[in-house]
Amino acid sequence: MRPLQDVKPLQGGRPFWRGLPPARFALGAVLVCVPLVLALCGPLLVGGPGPRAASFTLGDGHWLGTDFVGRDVWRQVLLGGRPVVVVALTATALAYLVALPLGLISALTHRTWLEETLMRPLDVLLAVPSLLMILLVASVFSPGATGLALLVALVNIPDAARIVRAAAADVASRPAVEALRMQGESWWRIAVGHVGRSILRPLAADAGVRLTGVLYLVATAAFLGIGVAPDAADWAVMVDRNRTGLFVQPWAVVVPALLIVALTMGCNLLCDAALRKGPRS
Amino acid sequence: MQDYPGLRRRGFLAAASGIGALTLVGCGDSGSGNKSGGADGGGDGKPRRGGRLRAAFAGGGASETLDPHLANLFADVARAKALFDKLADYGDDLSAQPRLASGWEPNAGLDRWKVTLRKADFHDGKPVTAEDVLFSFRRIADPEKAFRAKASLEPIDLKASRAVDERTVEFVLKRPTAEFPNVLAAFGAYIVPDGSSAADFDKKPVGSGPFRFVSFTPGRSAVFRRNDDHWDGAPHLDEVEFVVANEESARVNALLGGQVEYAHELNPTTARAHEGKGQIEIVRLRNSAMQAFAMKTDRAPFDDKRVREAFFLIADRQELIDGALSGAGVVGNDLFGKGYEYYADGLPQREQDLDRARALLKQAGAEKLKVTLDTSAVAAGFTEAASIFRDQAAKAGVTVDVKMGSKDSYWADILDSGTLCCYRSGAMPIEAHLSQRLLTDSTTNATKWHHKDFDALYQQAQATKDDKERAAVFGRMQRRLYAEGGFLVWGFADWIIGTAKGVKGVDRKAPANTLDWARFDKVWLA
Amino acid sequence: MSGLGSWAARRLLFGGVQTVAVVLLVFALTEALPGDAAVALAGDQPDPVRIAAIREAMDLDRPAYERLADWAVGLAHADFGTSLASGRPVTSYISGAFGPTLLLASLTVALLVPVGVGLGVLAARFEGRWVDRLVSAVTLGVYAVPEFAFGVLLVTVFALRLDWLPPTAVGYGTDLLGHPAALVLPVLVLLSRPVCSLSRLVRAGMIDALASPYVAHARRYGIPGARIRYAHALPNAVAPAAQQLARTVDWLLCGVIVVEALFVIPGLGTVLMNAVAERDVPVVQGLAVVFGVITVVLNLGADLVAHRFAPRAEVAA
Amino acid sequence: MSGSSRSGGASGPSGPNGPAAVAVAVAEIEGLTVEVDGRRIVDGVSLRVLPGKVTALVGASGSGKTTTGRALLGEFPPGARVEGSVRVAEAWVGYVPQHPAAVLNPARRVGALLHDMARGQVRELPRSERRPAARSRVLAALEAVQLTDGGALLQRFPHQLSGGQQQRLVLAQALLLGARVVVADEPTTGQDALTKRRVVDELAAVAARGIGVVLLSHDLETVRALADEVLVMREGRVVESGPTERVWLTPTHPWTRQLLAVRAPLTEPVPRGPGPAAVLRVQGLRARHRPGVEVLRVPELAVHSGECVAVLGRSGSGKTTLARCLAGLHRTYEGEVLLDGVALPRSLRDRGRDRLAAVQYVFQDARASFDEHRPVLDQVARTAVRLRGVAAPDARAEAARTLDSLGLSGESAARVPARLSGGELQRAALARALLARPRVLVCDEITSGLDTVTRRGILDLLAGLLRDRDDLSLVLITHDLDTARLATRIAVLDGGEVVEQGPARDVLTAPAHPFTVSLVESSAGPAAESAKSAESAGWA
Repeated sequence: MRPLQDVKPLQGGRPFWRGLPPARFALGAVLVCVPLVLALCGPLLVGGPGPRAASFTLGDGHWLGTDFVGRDVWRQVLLGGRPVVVVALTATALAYLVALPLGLISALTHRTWLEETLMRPLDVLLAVPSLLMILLVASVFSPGATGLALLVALVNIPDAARIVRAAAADVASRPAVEALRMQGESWWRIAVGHVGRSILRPLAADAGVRLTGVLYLVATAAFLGIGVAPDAADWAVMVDRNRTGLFVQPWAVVVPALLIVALTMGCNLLCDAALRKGPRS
Repeated sequence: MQDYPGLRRRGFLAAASGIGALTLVGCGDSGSGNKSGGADGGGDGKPRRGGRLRAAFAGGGASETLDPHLANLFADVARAKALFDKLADYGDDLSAQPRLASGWEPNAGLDRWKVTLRKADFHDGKPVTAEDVLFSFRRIADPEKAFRAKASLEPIDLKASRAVDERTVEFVLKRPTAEFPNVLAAFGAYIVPDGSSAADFDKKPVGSGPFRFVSFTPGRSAVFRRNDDHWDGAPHLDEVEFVVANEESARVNALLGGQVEYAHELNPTTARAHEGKGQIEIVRLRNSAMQAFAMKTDRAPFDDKRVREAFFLIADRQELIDGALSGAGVVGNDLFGKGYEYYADGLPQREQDLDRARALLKQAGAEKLKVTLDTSAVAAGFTEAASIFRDQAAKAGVTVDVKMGSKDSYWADILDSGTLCCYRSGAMPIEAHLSQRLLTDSTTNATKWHHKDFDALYQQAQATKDDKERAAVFGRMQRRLYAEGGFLVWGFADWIIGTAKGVKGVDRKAPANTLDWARFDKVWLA
Repeated sequence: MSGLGSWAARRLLFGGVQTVAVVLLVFALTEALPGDAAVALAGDQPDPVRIAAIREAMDLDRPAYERLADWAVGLAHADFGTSLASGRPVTSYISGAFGPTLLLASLTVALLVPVGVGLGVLAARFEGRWVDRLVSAVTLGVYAVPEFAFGVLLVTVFALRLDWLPPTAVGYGTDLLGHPAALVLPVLVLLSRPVCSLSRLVRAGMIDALASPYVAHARRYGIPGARIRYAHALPNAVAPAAQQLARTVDWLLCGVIVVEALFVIPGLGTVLMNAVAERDVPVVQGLAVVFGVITVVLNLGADLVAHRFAPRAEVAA
Repeated sequence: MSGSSRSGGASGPSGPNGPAAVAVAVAEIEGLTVEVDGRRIVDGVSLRVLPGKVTALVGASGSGKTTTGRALLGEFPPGARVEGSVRVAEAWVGYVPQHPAAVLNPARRVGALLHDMARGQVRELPRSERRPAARSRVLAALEAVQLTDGGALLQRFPHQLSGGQQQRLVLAQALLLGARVVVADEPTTGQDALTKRRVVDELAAVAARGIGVVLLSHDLETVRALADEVLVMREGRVVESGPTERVWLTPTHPWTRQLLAVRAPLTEPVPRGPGPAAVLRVQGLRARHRPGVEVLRVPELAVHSGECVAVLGRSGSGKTTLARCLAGLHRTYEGEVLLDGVALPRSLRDRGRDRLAAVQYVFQDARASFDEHRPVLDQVARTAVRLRGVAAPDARAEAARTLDSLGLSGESAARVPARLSGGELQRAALARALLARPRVLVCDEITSGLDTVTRRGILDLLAGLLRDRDDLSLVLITHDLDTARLATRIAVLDGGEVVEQGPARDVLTAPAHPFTVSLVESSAGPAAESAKSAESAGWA
């Protein structure tokens, strides 16, 4: 009787999924490209506005039917991507533009008062429900498209800043940052060149999700009469305003909604793929 | 991240109040309720007694009250109408129909009116008396409170008015008012028992209406039971429940799902989706809401009547109806009150004429005109109409800049500022429209229409006892407005109601705000 | 642990300051809104004389700071004041609407946690395989669908076509518990997006945890797979998820306008919308206090959870 | 070990071990070859683990000893191709990692895993008896590793335990498991002499229970003190094996000889009399950590020009805090750090270019101190650019020269840190600091994570620097007496206090303070002979 036995079969370790990220990347790229191309090239393709037809009808040369004020849906789809993409992307970018320095400064400083001065007001903003915030600010200052981007960015800043700070604080506590200080590197080079670069991955993940939120916040704001006209050619506005006709003329809702879904899903997939590529820390 | 459909809920406030009167119309004992109820009931078969009807309205949330004098929204009015009665109410053509008043008689000078009450009881068994009427009117006119109907009662000198006997009131007026019955039918002029207070209405309101109070939760539901002793005959229904659903799709879904039997204020698109499908009934109340653009006639560029006429000619009214109202309405002819008593329907229908519009603008030296059009999400179709009109104006070389305003303060904002705005009005007598909006001292003169001769015409009409003569004066006033007024009335929207298949006796002609609209005592469940 | 105690006390103190700041901000913004309660009440009858009369009746002719001071003094005595629009106490507004909101929120959270965590763990367990890809794709897709669209879809299919569930909760008022069927669809809609974000967070945390040396160690020592996943790996994925959960609960409690409107549930969101539309400052203020306190308490809770599940290593000498 | 093959203690399933022959292996590896990406990390290794015996795998980092040890656990690198056979006695294989904290779940109390393990062993018992039975097994296992007060301990989180407790806890897990084989991966690396001694004792106690211990280590002292059998590995192959004494006394393979030669004496630094004035002087330093806990008190410490001062102490003694105070990385202290008699700002952020350059610091974890995205050469060169204002191309050239002189080729330096070994990175880190032309170089445990050969290389480097650069003073922070021998003066820290200070020879040969005495003794313990030989050759 041998007390020895093979307890574990020998095998080639864990399977290795090397082929997947490119597939995810490709899918994400396709999903992003369709709405993006439509958004950027659409305005170049449309002709003049045709005569209005009755609202929510199909046929009569309108192959996607008409919308809630009798305009051609396809024309609106072509025109409506640019503001969505521009405003939403601008707002997301703006939010990070403010959140990044705030988060980086407070993560890198050793002065508690500075960190508190920067972050505590944001905590106050965070405690105001964004619903109330948008509702009130929007009514007080009736902003235009730029104002809208600013407002949506503003609502997103506290949260984004917290995320940046958390990620940056993690990096900032590593010896690498102390080593850079030891070398007399400038604050900029440490903050941007090293810490900023190291937190790109968590930020990319956050940005993908944030963009989705921003898109619908823009649509909501448009509905409230901020920034974009309530009948503007804008996918998000179209989804919202045409919903009354969902059962009569679904295309006016479905097509822009699908484009938005494709855009946000694609962005998220791309972020995921980007995340995977980097080395695991 | 969220979305705010609730914001759409505030349909326009039902509006009607009048100053002055001329003669009595439809005076007599035959209540219009019986008349219209009978007429509609005919098509629906024999009324069946019993059952509970649930009606969904857009409401006012937790601030709602059952105080009938505070009624502001459609839901408030529908509830008030079930619990209370007015002395008179509007018929389908917006003429005053007697209700608690069995009749009225003016003196020769038209400034002293004797109103006789019919025999009716409040829910607590006490009779409705002249003192109750005077109490109710004095409560409304209380300067401490700012009840909506106060302005409508302005012609009455309440100090001098008195109860002649138990069931006769003598109203002393400040000036001749031929259309005085309109005052009695004014929006919110409900009769409540002498001594009622706000607290009573919150706890257990007592009225003389066709239904008695059972329960009420602000912003949610109100349940009322049949008043078997109602003077106009007991309702067919055992109970009616008013539920609040601010989102239109929720009202439709509740109706489709059998959770309510009556849904008030539906979208034209919804109506199109379900009309004739057999699942639910769609009722379109025609001529319910005037749709207009209001031009301020006292300032450039609209102080030039050629510019105003050019704007009349720019509008493609059918396109506005199709686009902004989804086809649920009829074109307007720049006059208020299509289908109402005294409406000047002999005038030719105005059509789009861009060439002539351009020519007029050129004459006025207003080529390449730029104007700002104020609009807001305050009422359905406003923003849509604004953008459609912007496109139409562009064809005549006019640049319209659409400006979105706050929906909560829109009406106050547009009263004095701006030059051009979207405007809309619920049903009211033409006389009331004139007196509230088009006289020099009108409180809500959004077109800044200040003309002494026009004011004089109005005074003349109110002092004219003869119906025909008075109609002729109103006709003259309307022709003037048609030619050079400040209201570009492009259409009249339908008011759309959905009912379950079994609901019968719903009036199909009464515009919103009139007696037979949202009236449940003549409705039954088949 | 006195350290934790004093930390929590400091946090609560700051929370109080935060709430005061929120209230001041909200007051300032509400005051700055175009129009006031009088204008809102006058509606399409903006007769200036009447508006002035209403303003006087509502005490709106007094300076803003005086009204704020009065309100603050009242609040110190636990008096939230009375509504401008109806004259009823603000507490009746809040208490009336809090029930449905709380019910919806607790039901949603009760389902959200197991479903979100379960999906996240499932995806992490099969990382890179089809289950993972399916879960990831579906959560990503649903996350991108607006709430109202999802709500309309559910109502159409399950209430109107199949007739399984009531389409709205109209007329049920606060007695929602008596009509559980009416809650199914609203809770599903409320769940849709939080489940997606939560499961994605849990998945990410679980993938890291499952690849960690301590999980390898537990596996090495023969702990069953399910036990490793839920008892050993999951606690490490909880900290980031707790923050997200706190924000979700915050959102659920501070007004879910779309769902409330779509399904006719009279919760705090509806009260807030109405109060802002009516410029009913005391009600808006009262809600701001409630929301502020909820946010502060939730964030504190989330931080406590994070503290518990992600204890920092002591600083090395 | 022939008769009873039962493992001692209450735990451990009694395997059906018949009366076995003298050398019945509890684990056996035959012809193991592991290939990753076409590279053979382990090449034809065979190994027998006998009960109650300690088998050591020695070799430099990357020699394949860890992969071999892991194979006993049934674990292989991802994507590895494996040939050969691994046989292990039934029951699980225990594992003691280098950092016990890594295998302790930070989010669970320490009892969680122990209870889960015990619960699996008491499944046959009636339901009501399972809980107490499992608990008594857990407590017995804790007892066996001298963790008393087990009940309270189980309620703690891993971060609330000391390093020693963590290590014993991991051993307790292996005992509870009933392991017949325990793989210990570098259990003493980076530990001070007293701790090392404790670990050695614990592992010896484990072996005494009849458990086969596989020791993976480059710590020769520990191997010598513990191992019965040694396998010397290099580049995946076993180059020499045999009983420990035999391999030590008569090594046959040249690599083994080289490995053992590291034990040879260090070069004695040219003793220079301390310069006239202290470059760096610490006065009345009292350092705190955040909650106001004082962790370090240094009334007086001077570093003279050209001198090497070692700060010796166990982990937790406050020596790293002292180093960080000097470097400006730790700000919360009272008292002063004077450079040339002028107080240095507490934070390095407030130190100007010159002062920053004057005091440089080399981190313990070289890998963590580099930016993972940029090539090492670029990072090193920045010091010259920022602190000495050298133009970028010149700085790069200078950095390349310095790196080369420290033994890092240009090819390696052009890579990102992930592709460099620990030793290479430590050289690069030294180069980075040296490029500032510092007057004082503070080296914080810079050799503790390195294998013997590499460590030797680094220490030689430091000795060379001291020789070549007159104006350079070194402050060596270390737990290791060997490293401290490099110094001219030694300060001994214990519990945040300087317990002894003086010339290196005095401290090492005639320690005055009891703590220093125990430190020196325990160091002499496991490798007494080598210490003696070092003394006779180098210090006499």
